[in-house]
Amino acid sequence: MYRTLENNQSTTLEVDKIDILIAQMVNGLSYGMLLFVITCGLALVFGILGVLNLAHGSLYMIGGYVGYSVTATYTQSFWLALLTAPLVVAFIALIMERTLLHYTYKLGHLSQVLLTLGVAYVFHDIAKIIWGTNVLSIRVPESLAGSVSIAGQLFPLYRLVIIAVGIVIAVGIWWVQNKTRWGAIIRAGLSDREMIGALGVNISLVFTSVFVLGGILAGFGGVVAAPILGLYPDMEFQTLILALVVLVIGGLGSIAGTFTASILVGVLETFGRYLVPELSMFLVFTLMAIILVWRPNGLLGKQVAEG
Amino acid sequence: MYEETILEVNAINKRFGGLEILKEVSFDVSRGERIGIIGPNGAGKTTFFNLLTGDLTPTQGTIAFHGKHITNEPNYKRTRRGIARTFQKNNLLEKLSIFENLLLVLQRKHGIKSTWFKVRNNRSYRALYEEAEALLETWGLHGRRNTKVENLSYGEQRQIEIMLGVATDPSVLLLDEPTAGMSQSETDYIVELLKNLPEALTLMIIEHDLDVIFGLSDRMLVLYNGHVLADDTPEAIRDNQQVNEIYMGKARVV
Amino acid sequence: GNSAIQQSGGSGGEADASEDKVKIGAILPFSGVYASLGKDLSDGMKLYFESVDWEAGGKRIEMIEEDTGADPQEALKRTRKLIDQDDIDILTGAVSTAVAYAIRDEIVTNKLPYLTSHAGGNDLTREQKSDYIWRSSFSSWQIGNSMGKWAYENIGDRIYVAAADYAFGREVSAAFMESYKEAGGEVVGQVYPPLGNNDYASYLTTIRDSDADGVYAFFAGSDAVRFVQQYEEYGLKDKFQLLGSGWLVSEDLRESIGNAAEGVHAASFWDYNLENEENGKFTEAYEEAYDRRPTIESLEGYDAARILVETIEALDGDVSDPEEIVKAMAAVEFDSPRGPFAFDQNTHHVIQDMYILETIQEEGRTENSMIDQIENVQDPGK
Amino acid sequence: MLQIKNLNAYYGESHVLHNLSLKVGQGQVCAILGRNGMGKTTTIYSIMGMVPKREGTIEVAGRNMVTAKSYHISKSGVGLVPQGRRIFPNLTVKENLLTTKTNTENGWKHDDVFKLFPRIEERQHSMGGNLSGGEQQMLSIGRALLTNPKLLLLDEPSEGLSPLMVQEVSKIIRQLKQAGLTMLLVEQNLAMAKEIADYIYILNKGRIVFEGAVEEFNGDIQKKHLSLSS
Amino acid sequence: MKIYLKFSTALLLFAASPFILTSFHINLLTEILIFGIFALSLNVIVGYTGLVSLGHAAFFGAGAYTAGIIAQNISANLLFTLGGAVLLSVILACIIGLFCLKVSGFYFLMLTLAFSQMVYSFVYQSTGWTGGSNGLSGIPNPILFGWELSNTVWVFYVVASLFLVVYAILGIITESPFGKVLVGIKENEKRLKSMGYHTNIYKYAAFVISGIFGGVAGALYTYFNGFIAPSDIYWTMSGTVLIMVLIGGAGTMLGPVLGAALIVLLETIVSTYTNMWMMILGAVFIIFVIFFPSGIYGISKDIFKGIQNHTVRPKVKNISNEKVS
Ligand SMILES: Nc1ncnc2c1ncn2[C@@H]1O[C@H](COP(=O)(O)OP(=O)(O)OP(=O)(O)O)[C@@H](O)[C@H]1O
Ligand SMILES: Nc1ncnc2c1ncn2[C@@H]1O[C@H](COP(=O)(O)OP(=O)(O)OP(=O)(O)O)[C@@H](O)[C@H]1O
Ligand SMILES: [Mg+2]
Ligand SMILES: [Mg+2]
Repeated sequence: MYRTLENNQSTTLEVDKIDILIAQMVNGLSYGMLLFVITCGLALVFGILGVLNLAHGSLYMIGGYVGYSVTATYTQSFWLALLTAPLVVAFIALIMERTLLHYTYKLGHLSQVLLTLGVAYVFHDIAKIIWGTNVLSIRVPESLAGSVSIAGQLFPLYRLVIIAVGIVIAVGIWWVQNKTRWGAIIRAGLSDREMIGALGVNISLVFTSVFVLGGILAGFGGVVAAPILGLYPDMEFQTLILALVVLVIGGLGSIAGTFTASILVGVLETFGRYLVPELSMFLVFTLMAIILVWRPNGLLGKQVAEG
Repeated sequence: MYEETILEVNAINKRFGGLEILKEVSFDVSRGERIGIIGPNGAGKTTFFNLLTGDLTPTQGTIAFHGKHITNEPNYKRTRRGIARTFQKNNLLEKLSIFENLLLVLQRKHGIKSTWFKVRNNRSYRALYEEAEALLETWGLHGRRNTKVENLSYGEQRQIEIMLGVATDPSVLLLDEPTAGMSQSETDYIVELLKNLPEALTLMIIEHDLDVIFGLSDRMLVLYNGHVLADDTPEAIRDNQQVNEIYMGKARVV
Repeated sequence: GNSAIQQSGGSGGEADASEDKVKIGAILPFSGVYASLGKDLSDGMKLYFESVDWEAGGKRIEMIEEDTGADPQEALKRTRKLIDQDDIDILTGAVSTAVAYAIRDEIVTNKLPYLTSHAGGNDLTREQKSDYIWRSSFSSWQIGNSMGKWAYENIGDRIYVAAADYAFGREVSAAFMESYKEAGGEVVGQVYPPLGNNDYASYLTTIRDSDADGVYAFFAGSDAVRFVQQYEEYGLKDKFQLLGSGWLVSEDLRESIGNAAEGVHAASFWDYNLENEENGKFTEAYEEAYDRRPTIESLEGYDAARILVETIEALDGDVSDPEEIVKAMAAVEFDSPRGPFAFDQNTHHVIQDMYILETIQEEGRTENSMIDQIENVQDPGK
Repeated sequence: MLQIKNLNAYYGESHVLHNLSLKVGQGQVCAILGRNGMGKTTTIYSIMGMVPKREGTIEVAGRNMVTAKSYHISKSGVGLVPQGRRIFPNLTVKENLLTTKTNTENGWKHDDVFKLFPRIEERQHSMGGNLSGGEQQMLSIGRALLTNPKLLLLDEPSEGLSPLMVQEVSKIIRQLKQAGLTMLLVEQNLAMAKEIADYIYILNKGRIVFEGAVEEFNGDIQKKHLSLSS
Repeated sequence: MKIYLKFSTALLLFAASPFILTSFHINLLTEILIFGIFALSLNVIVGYTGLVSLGHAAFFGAGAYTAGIIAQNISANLLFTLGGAVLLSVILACIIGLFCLKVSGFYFLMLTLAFSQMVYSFVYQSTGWTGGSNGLSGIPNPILFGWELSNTVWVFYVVASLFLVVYAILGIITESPFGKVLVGIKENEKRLKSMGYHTNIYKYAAFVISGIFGGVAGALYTYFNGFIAPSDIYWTMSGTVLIMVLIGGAGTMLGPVLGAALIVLLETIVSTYTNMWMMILGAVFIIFVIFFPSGIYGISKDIFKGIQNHTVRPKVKNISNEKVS
């Protein structure tokens, strides 16, 4: 940055700098919202099922790949991909929950971690068999392809659309979690599955639904992110780590927290890349460490009372 | 009874957010006293215990033990000073056996240093084992020493809860509804056990079973809405009109 | 034999039970981020071996492939396995430079002839060079240096440099800057995003604000796709010429990159559209066999296999002495699809022509076309 | 209403209930008494489908439920006030009440529960885990009532309640009885049990050792079956 | 007594292995033992204390890089390099533990991850010392009492003896009253505090112990490999060792070693036959969770118990009757 400024002797230097800051802010926001779209499924499943789904990244990846197949091979429609990919992933999530995850609720978190990691490994190779190892990408639909100028700087329209999409999803999830009976039942099931059954709730059905919903969100995120992040081997693990970081910074079980954390991480990473490019990876983890030491339950995580 | 005051509670207050649960509670305890604490549900009895043991810290006010301020001391330090407690809701090491639960208590009681890093057949450790066995014998649990606590019935777990409290060999023992969930015969047994505790031991008991509480206490404290409504002899409490109204109702002590 | 005796016996020379075979070990990534490169290298080798019916110097060629992922530790383990258990005669492969460095000592102590077929770290044929290590692919210096002078002469005297933050990326950009500055150009800024970075928006915004004439970028794989795409999305394409290495717009990425690749200038030692007889034969055969276009890595595999076959031919199939193998390998010279091929006897590194490519739009897709050629680029070896 | 025949229940390898048979008629209140660890809770949980392995028959309103899932049993009209309250600690009081499936239109509603236990209403925004023991017990009872059961299982509902509250709860139970609700009650508070129940079973080591109308239950029987020496 | 017998047997077996096994297998065994130590060290906090860490690679890496850097720049003396590795692991564990023990559960998992990734970034960026992404190569062989451990067998003997020592130390620690307290913390920390234990100190001690032996494993890995890569300090390494502990059987002594053996063997053997080894590894994880949730150690114990049950006792026992009152 300094190098650039040194060479830029013009008197409009100050103005330029502010423009750049605004531009980076928008970049940060859109990247943050992209993170949110990717993370929200994980946050939902962990926040209310208590399952740390390490296969979330894989579901996201499958969403992206299916989206690719739909756009590149069979039809040319991004919108169709946006519709079908989440459904396909939802179906996979359904199978996964019913045949595997189902058994682990009584076994505790660690078993789930191991199980979902195993599933992620299996999906990794399956995806390799089906889609190969080349880098693939989904084309942005024509209608969203252009660029928009903000504060004299160009931005891809698609990035701005992502900001809107993120907000819509956030509101939707928040509403389900807080304004419906569903949220209460699920959280109850988390602390005492047996008892919620004795109150007449078929908790396995509820759990399955939530997991499938998480799958839908993962698949959706996969399609939405593919035009920007691309599809390639190992993408799921890269995404997973980032998603976990966002999840933890926000605090478990709080969609508002995940939302806040997404923006925070997005903005911080963007500015980190701008100011200290080599350290950007370091910065995110440092942020997480600082936040956790300062607030041991994440930004907005609730201290769950003991029974 | 001894004249020596061991615990001084001075105008403590406890708030949870906007709720003021305890208001200006002041209170002295002498060595060897047997104090019964009663009061309606939600009066703040358990909270009061939590403040004494350090599981919570008061919003205002001070607590002194043997003249030393312990208001903000963490719970483990108070336990080492000799303040032990049992929990209203069973709070045990569920996946461990009864014996292992007990062993942990004894190990701490004798100071971890004396047993630190010593393997089983070491002398001091063997002494610990023997003490544990003896305690289990007293409590009639010897036959089930290796049963995991989570496999015990509710009432049986309540007994372990009390046993662990007593095993610490404290100078002040706080019992939070010790006999709740126990059958009549087990209750009688426990009451007998408690009566036989050393005279110098100070006992504070929260209990809704009137027979138990009147049978054990020589002084009674009534908490109501976060303040002390009465602090008197059992006989006086029995006849206290207000206590009857808010707490005992038609229930009579037999 | 047991290990205690093997070790104390010292010689390690066991009677080769399979006299009629030459065992070639190949350490390649079939998983992880470099998986597609590994696959292409492997396919290229197989294509050539197939063309000689897996026979050379009267012996059958047996190729044992080991998956290293992108992980040097794994590679070291695999190499040990190839040496100890499979008793290979020659080793080839390594996509990641880190892998090549990791196995280097093991190879030297075991006196195992090794033909590096991709990994480009400079030191492998400089400070770390060894009698047993020969490289047929490229060095990071070759890739970066070739573009430096050309960029000054053809693009402008102010360049911004962006490269993935890992050893290879740093080396390529350093080589580029060295020759670019030497030619008289000025580097107005440098930025090194982490390897596997997923959003370049921030970097691009910074670069956009500079007053450079062009941007030199080293990225590969998914990084390249994202960088080139976002370069266009953020409107940099209209402002600065994008320069880079062949991997920026490689054969297997361009379809994913789409039109954003158009106009990029890249330096490479081979391209699909090179016009020479060998390349025509190679690309045709490859497409016939695998039904897709070859990539740089396919070519590297193909050439490596050819070098191995010619080495064995020269020895009449007698691969019992590693020194002889190395000597024979050093002498291999031929016309490769990339142009004339020969080893530098001093550095053990290939001397080859470098090409400047431009990506153009053609019949609804992008193609690379050669616009300039730099002959006989030889790594300085220092 | 409830008929259990030859029920055997197991936790893993341990066999807890042995050929247990009991019956609760429509509108009747039966009490199960017994010392600690004799299998009372296991009986209740068996009916509710919460014991891992059960054999025999458990008929609720004529339908055998011995293999049914607990949500199924609950939906068929069985409500439970479990021992130890089992409040959801991470939910507020209000949310705790929200979790129940209210089976009928005109039955217990949230406001009715609040009217019954004003204390709970005051604390409706507190986390369940922060309630006092007695408050939790009230919440647990209220939660069960909200399912509007045809058969209510109460496992030591008076535990942790103040004497005044015990009388209150006892009164409510009697009112419910009058309204025709069938109940199975486990109680250590003998006075309360005698006041409410029509019929009494005493369990010892997983077997029924006494059964009879409440009038037949006297000091001798108490001494014989409920004292430590038994 | 039995314990000594077991140890002597292990000692004899280790001493004899180079005369029985090929050097490939000796290498494999060495690697298993190194990861065995690594898994055992993690087990102290995961299995006994109930603190699940996803950042244990930090200590492995710290040990490995310290040993490597010391060997390259100062002296290849084993006592030196190992001592340096231990020292740095202690310092690192003391610092990381100070922060990480402020949180619990999943947050602990992620905070340890954060710290180890910070260490990773540091190593990755410090190209001058560590070789950055290329890794640290050309590390001289370790020297023990003037003797260069130049071949697999010597390294194996060093690793095997250290393995026995570490196993014994950790065995004693976990069996000690101290170890019992750790188990208590895992079960119910609140209650332990009420018993009078200053649980934070115990957790901290456990964390540091765990870090030290993680560092030891790292140093041994350097002797064994002669090469260190940043991937040795990456979170995937933490993940692998955590899996070893879980699959083997957390909270047991033998379990983590068995887990290490299984994972190392699987990775080595399966990947020579197929490129789809991740799928197979994944399937193994799944099978373990669904069918053998208590790990390898659990399986062997179940089988053993099953045999006993069939021969000695009736299958269903009546607990109620056992009650003495
Ligand atoms: N952590 C907390 N946060 C908020 N409110 C609390 C908390 N702990 C207790 N309370 C409230 O404080 C009041 C007193 O609780 P406490 O447990 O001391 O009552 P108690 O006298 O022991 O009652 P019981 O006899 O029912 O056990 C209750 O109304 C309870 O809801
Ligand atoms: N989960 C379990 N696993 C194994 N055994 C158990 C389990 N729960 C209870 N038991 C045993 O089953 C027997 C009966 O327990 P149950 O809880 O039914 O007794 P209870 O009569 O309700 O006693 P309480 O009055 O103490 O509540 C007891 O001996 C107990 O130890
Ligand atoms: Mg209380
Ligand atoms: Mg019970």
